[in-house]
Amino acid sequence: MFEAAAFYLFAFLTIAMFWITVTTKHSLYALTALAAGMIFISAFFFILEADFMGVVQIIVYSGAVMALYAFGMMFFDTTRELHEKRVNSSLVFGLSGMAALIIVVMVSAPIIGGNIEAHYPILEGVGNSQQIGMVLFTKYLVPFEVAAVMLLVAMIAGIIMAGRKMDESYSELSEEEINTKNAEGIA
Amino acid sequence: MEMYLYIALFAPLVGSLTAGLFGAQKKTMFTGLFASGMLFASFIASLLLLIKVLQGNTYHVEMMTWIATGDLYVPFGFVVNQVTVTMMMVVTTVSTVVHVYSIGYMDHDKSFNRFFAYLSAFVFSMMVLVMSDNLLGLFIGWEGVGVCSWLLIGFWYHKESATWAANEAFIMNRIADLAMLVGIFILYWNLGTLQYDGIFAAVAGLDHTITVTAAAFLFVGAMGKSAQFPLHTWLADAMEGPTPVSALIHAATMVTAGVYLVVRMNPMYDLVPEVGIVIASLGAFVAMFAASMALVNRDMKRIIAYSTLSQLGYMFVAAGLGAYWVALFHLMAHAFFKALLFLGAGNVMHAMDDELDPFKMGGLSKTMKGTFWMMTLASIALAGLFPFAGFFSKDLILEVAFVEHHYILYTVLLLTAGLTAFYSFRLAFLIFLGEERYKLFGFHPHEAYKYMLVAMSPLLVLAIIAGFLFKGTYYEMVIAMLPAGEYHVHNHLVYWIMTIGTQLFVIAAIVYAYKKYQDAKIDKKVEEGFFYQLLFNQYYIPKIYDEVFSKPYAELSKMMWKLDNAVVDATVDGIAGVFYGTAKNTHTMQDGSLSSMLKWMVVGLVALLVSAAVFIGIVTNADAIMKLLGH
Amino acid sequence: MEITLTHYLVLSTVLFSIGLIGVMRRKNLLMLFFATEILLNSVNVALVAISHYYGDFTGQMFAFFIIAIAASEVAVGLGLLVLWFKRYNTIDLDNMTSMKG
Amino acid sequence: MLEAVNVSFASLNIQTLYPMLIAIAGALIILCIDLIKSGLDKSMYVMITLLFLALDLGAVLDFVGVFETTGAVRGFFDVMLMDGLAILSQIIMIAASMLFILLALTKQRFQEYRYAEYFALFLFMISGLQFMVATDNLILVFVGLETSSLALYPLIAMHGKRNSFEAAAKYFTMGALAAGLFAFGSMILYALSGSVEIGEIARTISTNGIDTGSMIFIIVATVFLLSAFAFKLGLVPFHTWTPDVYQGSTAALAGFMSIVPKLAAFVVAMRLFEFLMSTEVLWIEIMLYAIVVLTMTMSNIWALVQKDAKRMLGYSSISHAGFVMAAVLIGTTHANTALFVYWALFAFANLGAFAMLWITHEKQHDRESDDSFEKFSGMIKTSPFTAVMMALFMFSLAGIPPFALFWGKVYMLSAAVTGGYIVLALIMALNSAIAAYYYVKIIVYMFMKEPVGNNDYMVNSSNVLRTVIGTAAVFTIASVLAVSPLMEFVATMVYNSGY
Amino acid sequence: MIEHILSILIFFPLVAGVLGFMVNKESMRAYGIAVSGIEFALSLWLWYAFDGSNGGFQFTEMIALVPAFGINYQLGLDGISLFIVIMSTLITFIGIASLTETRNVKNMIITLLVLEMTMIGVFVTLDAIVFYLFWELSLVPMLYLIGAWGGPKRIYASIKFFLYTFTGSLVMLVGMIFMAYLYQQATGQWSFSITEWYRVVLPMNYQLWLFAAFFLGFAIKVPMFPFHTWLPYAHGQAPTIGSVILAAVLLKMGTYGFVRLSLPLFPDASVFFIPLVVVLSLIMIIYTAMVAYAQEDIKQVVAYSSVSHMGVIVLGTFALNIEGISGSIFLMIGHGIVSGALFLLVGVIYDRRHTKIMSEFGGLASVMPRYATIFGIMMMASVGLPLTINFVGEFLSLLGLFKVSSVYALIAGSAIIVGAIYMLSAYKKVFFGNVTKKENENLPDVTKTELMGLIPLTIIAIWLGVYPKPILEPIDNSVRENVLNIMYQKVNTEIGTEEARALISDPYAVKEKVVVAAAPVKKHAAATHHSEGGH
Repeated sequence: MFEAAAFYLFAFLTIAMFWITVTTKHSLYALTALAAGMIFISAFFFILEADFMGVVQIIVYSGAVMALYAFGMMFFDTTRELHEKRVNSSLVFGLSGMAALIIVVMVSAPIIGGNIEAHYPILEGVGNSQQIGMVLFTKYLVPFEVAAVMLLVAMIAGIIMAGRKMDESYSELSEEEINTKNAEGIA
Repeated sequence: MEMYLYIALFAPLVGSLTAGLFGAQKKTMFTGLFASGMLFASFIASLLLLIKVLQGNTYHVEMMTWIATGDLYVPFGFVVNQVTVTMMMVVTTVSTVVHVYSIGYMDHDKSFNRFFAYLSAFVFSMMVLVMSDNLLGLFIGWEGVGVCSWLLIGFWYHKESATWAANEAFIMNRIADLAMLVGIFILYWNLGTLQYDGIFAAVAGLDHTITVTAAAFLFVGAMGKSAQFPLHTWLADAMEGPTPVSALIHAATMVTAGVYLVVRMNPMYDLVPEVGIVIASLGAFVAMFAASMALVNRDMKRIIAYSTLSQLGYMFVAAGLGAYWVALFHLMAHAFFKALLFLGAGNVMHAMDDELDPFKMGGLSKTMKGTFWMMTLASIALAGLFPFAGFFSKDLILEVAFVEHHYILYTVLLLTAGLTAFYSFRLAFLIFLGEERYKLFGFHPHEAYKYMLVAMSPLLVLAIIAGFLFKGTYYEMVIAMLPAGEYHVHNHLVYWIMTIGTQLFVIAAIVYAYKKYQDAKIDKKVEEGFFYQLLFNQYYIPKIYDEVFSKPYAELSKMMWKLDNAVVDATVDGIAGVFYGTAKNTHTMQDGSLSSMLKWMVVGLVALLVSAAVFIGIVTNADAIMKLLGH
Repeated sequence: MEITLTHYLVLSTVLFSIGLIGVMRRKNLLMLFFATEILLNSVNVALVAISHYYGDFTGQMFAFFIIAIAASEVAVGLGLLVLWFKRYNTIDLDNMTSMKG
Repeated sequence: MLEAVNVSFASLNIQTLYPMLIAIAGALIILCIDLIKSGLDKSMYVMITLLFLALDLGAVLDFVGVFETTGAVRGFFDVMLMDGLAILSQIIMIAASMLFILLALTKQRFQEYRYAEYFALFLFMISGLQFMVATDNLILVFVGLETSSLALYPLIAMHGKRNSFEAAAKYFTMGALAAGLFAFGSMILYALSGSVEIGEIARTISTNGIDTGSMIFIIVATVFLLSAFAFKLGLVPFHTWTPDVYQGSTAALAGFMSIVPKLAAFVVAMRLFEFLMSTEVLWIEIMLYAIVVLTMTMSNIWALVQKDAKRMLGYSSISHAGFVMAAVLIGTTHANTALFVYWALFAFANLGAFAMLWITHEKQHDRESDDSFEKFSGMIKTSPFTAVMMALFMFSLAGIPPFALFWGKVYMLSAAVTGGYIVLALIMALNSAIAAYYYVKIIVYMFMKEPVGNNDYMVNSSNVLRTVIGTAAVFTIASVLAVSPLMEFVATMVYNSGY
Repeated sequence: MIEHILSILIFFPLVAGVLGFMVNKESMRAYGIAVSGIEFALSLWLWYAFDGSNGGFQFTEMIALVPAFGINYQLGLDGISLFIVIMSTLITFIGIASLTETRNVKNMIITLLVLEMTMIGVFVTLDAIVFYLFWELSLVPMLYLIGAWGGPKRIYASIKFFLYTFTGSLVMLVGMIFMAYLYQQATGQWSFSITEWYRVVLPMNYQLWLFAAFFLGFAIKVPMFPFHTWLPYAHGQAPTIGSVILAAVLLKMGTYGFVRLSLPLFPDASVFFIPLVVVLSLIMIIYTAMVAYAQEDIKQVVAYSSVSHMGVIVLGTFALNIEGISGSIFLMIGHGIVSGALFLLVGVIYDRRHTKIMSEFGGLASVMPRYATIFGIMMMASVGLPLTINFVGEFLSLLGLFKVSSVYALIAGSAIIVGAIYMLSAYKKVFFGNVTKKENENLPDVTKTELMGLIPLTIIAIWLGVYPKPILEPIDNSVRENVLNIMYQKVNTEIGTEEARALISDPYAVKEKVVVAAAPVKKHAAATHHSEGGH
């Protein structure tokens, strides 16, 4: 009973938050709403006894991601009112609505939960994080490492593109101009 | 003896090629002499062969294979037998004369050499046509003479009318040739050979209807060459060519090829009398028809051309009625006097600077005695007065018609005989008698070169004597090949009445012509008359052809061309255009804006979802739907 | 009343569609990235729910990696934005239409 | 209390990781070098990259022997899967990459080649793609996919021109959406089968059998996965990024993108649809059919009206992708073989074509598009050899015999015919007729028009570039000799991995 | 050497062409003449080495190209292809020898040599894929020829030519692959070898579809109505040499394809489709002849006339008897010689006046008598005058067709009428009448260079018209061996249809009948003896 109540409550909240995120004209609202939505989602994780995920969710999103976005917004100075040309939003809502409707109808079809054996069963009385660690560092070791590489890639990408070196592009300078520049650089 | 055969055949070719080598150069007397010499050689060879044949032997050689595929086998084979040798004699004689004559006639023409090249080439083709031992070989000659006549009619190619006439002649002949080809096909697929011997051997066993079709198609071919109605218009126009050409090709030899074909194929035509009747009736009709047009025409050469036409009609009557030897005999006789007539006309044209209207002449008998006599005698022969050649050959045809109890044909031919006499003497009188009207037009006539007259003289002699001198021997010779038949009216009284009656009738016609035209006064009233106009315009047939065939064909072609661009090609371009148009209209969906790109992705997603929903709907309610559809 | 897996799936679907709306509707690149975050999160919910109902860890793993991916996407995305912004001083999509057709 | 797991090291089959590890190591080394001494010349980095790619390739080739003896090798708790497809695709990808990275050695200097990171990212991307193909675990596929993509976006952007930024941004955003779709699709599959390993999923489904419910789930999953891969492969209507991104990035990179990442995507698509088709849900076949036809035809049609050669080649590569997608639809061994054969041949032809664009690339500040057709007009007069080369590759792409792609086309058509898709075969044939038009269009410009202005065509050429083009040309012409062994090799690999 | 003669024939021009890049511009023309001359000599040697009494394939070569997929580099030559090959080399030789083009001659000659390779390749290969390979490859040099040296609308024309033919042949390619698939079903392994395919007896429905697929490819190439519209453009825009080769050789690929592939592979379908094919051809003959009559451009007249004649060739082929097929193949050669010559002739005045509009000329007969003569001879050959090359072919084709249906033959025969109409009127417009235009008054007559091309063709046109035997015999044997016999064997299996059985008779039975009916032959031998005595 409590579970149901919680589910509906948080479902409502999340939907509301995300709705605000995608509709509001005010970018700060959007940001805040998104952050809130993330947190509410972590609530689902706790309900679903995935404590570790819940924590990660809060830390990564409400922490890192939001911080990044906040920085971004200040950098881009989009804190004030957004001026976006609205193009036939009826189409937009229509499409998404239809998609939602169809998928909802479909996924609410009964699936045979029968003889689906859990490959990595959740054991009673063992800490969620502990078990996660166990699976993560055996079965999902490789993806984990790849994810590490991916983060590295992302970092490099971020650094390069934000770096000052990109301010001018050799691709747009004729060879002569480049030579002169280099000369200046030395001088 | 083959040597003589080859000489007779190839001497003209040699002459032609030699002359051709000088074709582009300016006149050299050598070519004329050489070509004539070659022709003379050919003539001698033919003569020797004739003698051999008279001794009763015939020759057949196969020079080499021409076409051999499947079970078709066509050699270059040549035969000399009673019929072919007769034809060879006619051809070589006349052409020799014409060659010599042309040396003088074409004297002033800058394309002298070219002329002899063509002329000898024609003779060669004619010899091939005559001597070949198979139908396809005959077809070679057949087409060959066609081309040569095209070249010669259009010899003065800067004259629009000449080139036009040349093309007309060629195309009309082509139409007939198609029929002839079909006839050849029929014979081949049913008899498996095109050799005369083979055909004659097997044709008797052939299904009658097939024989009839074959015979009919071949005759259509003959109609083309011999300018029978309705393919006759080209002959009159062909007079645009130099006069020697008209004499040789369009009087003596080529146009008689049709008759020759029928005679040559006589074993087949014997089997199909119904076709024979058609041929005969058409012949009689043409005889009358052509003669009628000759009555009023004002063009010297055309008049003679029409008379040729009507004489060809006579020949076809004989051939159609199975009197092949008579046909061939008339062919020979006609060749002589008609050629003579043309050459005479040639002299006159020379004298009058190519003036053709006899009403602008008159009284030429004083200045051109020789020509006057020759043409008069030729006309007498044509009219068929005793003892000239015409009498023996033409009256014989009348008798044939009579004996075969085709009295209608007989009457037609009789009347035609009268007309013939009338128009030929009308011409003669207009030219040579009466006061000298040409003075008004400032002509200074002069007699042709002596040697031209000398050259003509053999023809004159033949025109006179050929009848009573040769008839017997000729008959003896050809019955070896052609069905014999004496065609004598056994009732002597009737015979004499007929003969004398005919003669009197002809003379009457001549006298009438003299009365009417010695002073060449033109009767306006008659000329406005419908019949006169009708005849004068050749029954409006050329006009009709022009309106019904030529013009529409040109129009249709133009239309087709438009169609080709506007429909056929347009469709192709249209298909291409559809693709290109689609591109032009849809490539803007790539408007470069990211959000519309994202929209497209979502659209794709939703489209997939919708189709999925529909599919699932169908699958889950399959039986319900089936019920709905009533299964 | 029992909360079943289906509830969660439906919820995730709804969130996903909201994300779609955002993706199509936003012209401001930053806001667009928000929308993509929503997409990924909606999936996470479902994954964790499934893993809960099947008693299987794979789902949580998947969610975990998705979070990682989302994070790194943000980094790269912002990098691109900075680059673009420094050059052209805007992050509005409508200035991004030099290539078309 | 959770008991400790102990795994014998041997059972891990660590060698399944070697190829990717080599690539990653190479990337890290490059980064270290850059840390130690910055501002080194690009040629050094290119060579290092080449070196590691070579090692990588060696490591992969090592598996060929293993595969032929023991069959597919799994490693790391069955996450890694080194079967025929993985090996083949890695060989092709790495070989192509080796040729493409050489294109960095241009005469002119470009922004991206100032960065050592460029080459590091390149290697990271390769490793990501390798992970993508060398597993049937959707999670690893996803991670690998993202690694490669996230490396690719900066590579595009680093060219440092408006168009390249725009291209990167567009590609990135749409990629994010595609990632969402992929995640959702795999989530549905997971919900259906409780597993994220394609093999497992297939097994579970086949044991449970297919009722309406599971069919619906399969279909939903297919919708999302299909969309995701359609994006990656640039199938209509998910193709919209392709032309822009190709036009925006350098010719070298565009050529690379048209070959390597797509092949990885194809392999995954093959793995997925192999079993999705095996569920015999008619809808999936219909949809694939529709998408294949739509992609081939529409992209060809749009290519007709392009004015920029690179953009045109972008559309053309879309249609080639559609052409090859047909193999996935047909799904026979013959077809899957044809896919690899075609792609291998296509790799060389396309490499040549883009390399030609790259070698003639000038840095105009004024002109809107880098490779407009006018640029090539009258080329036969000004630099005949270049023109002939270009024509060669164009004809090869158009499938004129005996050049490379013709054999691929024949083999693909035969796959369609033997698979019973005669109509599809006809559509494919007619499409290559349409395609001929726009390839010939360039020929027309080069051979039949008069030169305009003074274009210095070889402006970007260096010995290395010429060598690369020469290699491509030789292979394109002599492909007929290579076709037969290629076919046999691929056929055995594909057949033995059960596709 | 002799066993690789065909490969040499194919690749010699290619190699020479590639080397040509290194030849200096000025001496390029000489180089081209030399190379094509050697090539022509080689092909003549081929004839010398060819055993005319053997109808089968000779000089066969076989190299496995793609063994995994049954594609072989398989060459072979029989009477059907031999003379087409010789004609191709001759035409190329003459074309280059009498080349008057001045722009960028080097590239042109290289292109021509490459084109020559593709042409020969098409005619000597016995593997479907390799056949297709050369078939497609031949488009490329032609595209360049038209597009680079053509008239004002050259690009449109060249692209149209390329795409149109390309599309058709792609459908054919699918057909080929399907055929190979059927072979694979039957025998368990892939093969594109045509000689292997000859062994396959197909059920009717497959035959119909495959015939249709192949037909599209060939019909567009021929080009048959209604697929002919690319041709006038191509001819109208192409440079002289391009038109010559296009008309003389490239069009023959289509009809050759019918003989080599369509008939033996799908005999029943061929019989089934006779009405369609014949009707199309009849339309093609008469319709295009009329369109030709309406033209104002002399070159277009020749172009349409060549379409019209191709119609006769197709008809002969589909007569499905020795007379017809041999005739049509002979007509291919004749048409090659004659139309080639006609295009050369048109080129002559085009070079002088840079216009092809007939109203611009008139009275040329007096200005350029030699030219007029040669043109006249060629025109007469083109309207099928006996003792010229075309008559033999046309006569045999029509004769064969008459066996199938007298009505068809009658209509088809009208070709000789309509042909005469447009040809004579065109000749009249250009050569007869008075010289009206001042520019024409002193046009130079044909030069030595031009005569180099025209004289040989004229001689051949007459020689083969008078004495076709040396060519007709080998063709005959090969038609029996490689076409009719195969068809006969196939239609007399249980699959064969009744109509087919009725129409296709045993070619060797026919041969027997020849021996019986050929009593004259002995006499003929004797007679020739005599005649030699006579000379």
